[in-house]
Amino acid sequence: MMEIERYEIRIAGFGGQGVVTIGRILGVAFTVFSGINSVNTQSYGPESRGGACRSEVVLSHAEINYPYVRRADTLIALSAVALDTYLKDVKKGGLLIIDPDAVRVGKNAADQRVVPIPAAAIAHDSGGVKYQNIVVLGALQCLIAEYIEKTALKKAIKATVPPETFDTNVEAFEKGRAHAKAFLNSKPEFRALMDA
Amino acid sequence: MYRFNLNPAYCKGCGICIAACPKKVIESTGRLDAKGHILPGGGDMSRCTGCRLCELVCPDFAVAIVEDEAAEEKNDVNPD
Amino acid sequence: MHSETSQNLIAPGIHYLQGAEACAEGAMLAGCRVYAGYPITPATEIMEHFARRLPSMGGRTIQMEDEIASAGVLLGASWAGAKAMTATSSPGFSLMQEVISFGIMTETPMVVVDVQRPGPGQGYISTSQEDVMQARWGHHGEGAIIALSPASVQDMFAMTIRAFNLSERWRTPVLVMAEETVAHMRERLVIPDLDSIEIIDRKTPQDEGIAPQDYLPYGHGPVPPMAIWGQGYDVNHVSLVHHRDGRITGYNAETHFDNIDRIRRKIEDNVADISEVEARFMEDSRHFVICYGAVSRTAVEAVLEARQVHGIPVGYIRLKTLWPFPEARLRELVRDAEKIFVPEMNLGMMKHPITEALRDRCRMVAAVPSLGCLHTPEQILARIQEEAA
Amino acid sequence: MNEIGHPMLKYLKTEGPSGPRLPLILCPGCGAGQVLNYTLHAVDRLLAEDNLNKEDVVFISGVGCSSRLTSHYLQFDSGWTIHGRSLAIATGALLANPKLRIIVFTGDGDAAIGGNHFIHACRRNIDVTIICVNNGLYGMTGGQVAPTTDTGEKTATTPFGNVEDPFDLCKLAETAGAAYVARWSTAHPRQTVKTIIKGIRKKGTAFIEILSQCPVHKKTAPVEMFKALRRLTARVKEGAAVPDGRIAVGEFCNRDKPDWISRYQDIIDQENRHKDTECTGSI
Repeated sequence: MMEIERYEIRIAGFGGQGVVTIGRILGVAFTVFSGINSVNTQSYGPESRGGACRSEVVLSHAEINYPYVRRADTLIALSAVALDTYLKDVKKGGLLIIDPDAVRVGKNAADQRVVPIPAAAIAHDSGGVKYQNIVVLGALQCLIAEYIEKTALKKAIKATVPPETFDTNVEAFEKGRAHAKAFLNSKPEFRALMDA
Repeated sequence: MYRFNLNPAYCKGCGICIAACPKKVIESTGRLDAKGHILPGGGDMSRCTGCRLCELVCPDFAVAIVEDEAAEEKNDVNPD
Repeated sequence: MHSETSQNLIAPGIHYLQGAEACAEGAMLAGCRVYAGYPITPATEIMEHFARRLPSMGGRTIQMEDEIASAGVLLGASWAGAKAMTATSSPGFSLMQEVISFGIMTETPMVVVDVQRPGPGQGYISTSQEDVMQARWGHHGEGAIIALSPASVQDMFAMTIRAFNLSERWRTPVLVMAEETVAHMRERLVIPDLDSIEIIDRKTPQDEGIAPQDYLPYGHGPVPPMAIWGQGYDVNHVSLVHHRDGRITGYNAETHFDNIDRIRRKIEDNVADISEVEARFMEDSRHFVICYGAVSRTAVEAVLEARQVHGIPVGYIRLKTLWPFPEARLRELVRDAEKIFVPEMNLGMMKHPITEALRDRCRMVAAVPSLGCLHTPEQILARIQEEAA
Repeated sequence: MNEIGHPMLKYLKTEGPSGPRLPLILCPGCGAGQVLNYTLHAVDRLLAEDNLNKEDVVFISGVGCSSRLTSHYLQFDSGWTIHGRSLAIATGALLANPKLRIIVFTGDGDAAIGGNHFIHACRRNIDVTIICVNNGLYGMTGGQVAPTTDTGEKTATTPFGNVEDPFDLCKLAETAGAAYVARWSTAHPRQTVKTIIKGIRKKGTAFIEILSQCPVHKKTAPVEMFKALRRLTARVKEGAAVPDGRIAVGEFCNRDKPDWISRYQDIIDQENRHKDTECTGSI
């Protein structure tokens, strides 16, 4: 795995889209199952129950002092509001994962590498829309595979979700990965950018 | 025979024991003590039945009804 | 020590927990078996964790009708022999002051966690350090208080244990002045071998070989042994000024002074034992950042950048204990300085005792305020550059 | 001093290393002292007749004249605590040690500052015996209006008469869920002792209101007030109302219902049977 000085992931969407859950799963995957420090913070109170919802994971092999995102390496935007609010904080060349059914990007994201993952639609066809966050998580793992192995994420999913839903979660996770992989294969220039 | 024992250090002279006594045995001494209280005393204790209601109603744990064996013996010898 | 319920305590190893959860786990490990609370954002997660976990240790969690009652439960529980705690956030902390004052006077071991949010009034539900003065001066009357300031999930765990140990050792309420930041964040928590964690229990008259007829509830030394209800010591807990034997009549000025001065001095005379200060980058530093709590995380980044990128000789001092205030230790650390920066999530509160301690040792003490959110490293760095570059 | 004193002195600390603790701090003829006397008589009977350990008996009070009963002279474990908060503190003690048999002395002032705690203690049916000394005013602070003061009554803070209606504390306790509710007055000594015995034996919240006299602030001789309490009260009988203008005394409610500790014990037992690893909070 690549040495991480500091890597910042922000996930934003509506309350109920599982934004908080995937932040937590990422934290567990990195820290408990990959030995990489992480700090996970999240929105709370009324906003996390229906309004705009946000979750952050900061990663580093070193101690993490400042716990919040300063310039996001990755933004997962699952709502138009989320994109409007947080796009300005994404690094130039940063990764932007969106659900294209909910979020439109144009010139505003010209500096980012945009990966459209129709997570809700994919989830709808497998376990149900509530697994859209896990679809996104699978896609993210594929896109940042140099930082985190899929086995670590699967272990974190197992440790976090209700046992009876584990198989469905893994299915959603794999579908997300497959979709991201297909996207990368269809965009060789993107792949090259990732590798660089 | 019973004796009405009063602890003057605790008694505040409220008179509730006098009011409560069913046989009207306890009466006021009518004299002020050093703290300004008028203390109660046992009157005709031969009428006391030992019901101990005075002990029970006393707010200051100052009253005790004591079974007085000596007094009873004396009564036996000289009953009047 | 943990034999009865140790299988239910948190397991040694690496965990990934919220600060709130780490706090509750630390408390249970320290022996806390009674939790009482009233929901309030952003402290509620602590109570929810207790509610899930305490029954498996044979303990009890109760949601009371308000914060006064919640803190009140701690008094009764403590006197009946349990280690007990509550957690709240700032508005609730205001309500608890009555009980905290009472706890100081009756020398009752109890732990209160304040997950601070901004005020005054309802303020907001975000993060804050605006209760640090209320921690010391919020209760009516004299006395002293112990207040700890955690900066990480690991601290939330370890400092909660320490809070219980201090409260048992010194027979006094201990405050954990957390912030929303540390209570809500999730990060690595390393649990060592449980037997390696020191757990302190209060001294009882039985421990000291004192028989019930010889027992003075407020005597036998600066920290009186504490009789537990139900053990035949007929102890009366009283917050009216009292003699060492607990008698409340026969009031006089000498007794009053003896009573209250001992309660203050048992804490203030032991600052060196109680209050912890962390210092880094002290060599050849001309300026210092003095901070506490979550702000330390930002401050250390600012200090690193000031030193490494801008070549400004700034030292870093973190108050891990806010009260009793470690004045002597600060004066040891700062002999001669130019400028001192005090970043706080308030408009400058701990700046005051810091200034009082160091006014003859530096040219300036500057507040670096932030309200409702953690400073960014840039904010603190900008202030340092402005004054010290 | 006479060598044979009051029989309840065995439960009182008359002296301590720093000096004498009796007489009681209360004014002459105060009903609160009587209530302590009745309560100690009741406890005396329970210690003799029931399987009750003296070490387990704990007295708790708040602040006010009635709360002075739980002071340095009790030869029991006790806590003289915060105004209105005694029931919260009693709750804490039970949570720590459910074996304790807690008696809480309150006054009518506790129904104001501690009204909420009172309601919720009854609702939870915590296993305590609450003995409320109701003299219809605030005595300790000098005779101000209380939540139990009659409408129209003049007090130090209602110099033109009280414009508020008083609480019926027994109805409040019953509605809130207490297992046992009764009212007597200081002029009903034997009935009060019997009722306190019943209350302490009762599992759950027992609320016993005792109408009491404040001779000082009512500016009336103790004896007159003591006699009036007989005159002004009437015993409740099944199916019959008390005469107009009289205050009902007697037992209002006696029901069996699980207390807080019993219900919570089921959860503790269940959690220890399963040793549920799902919520060890490890991740």
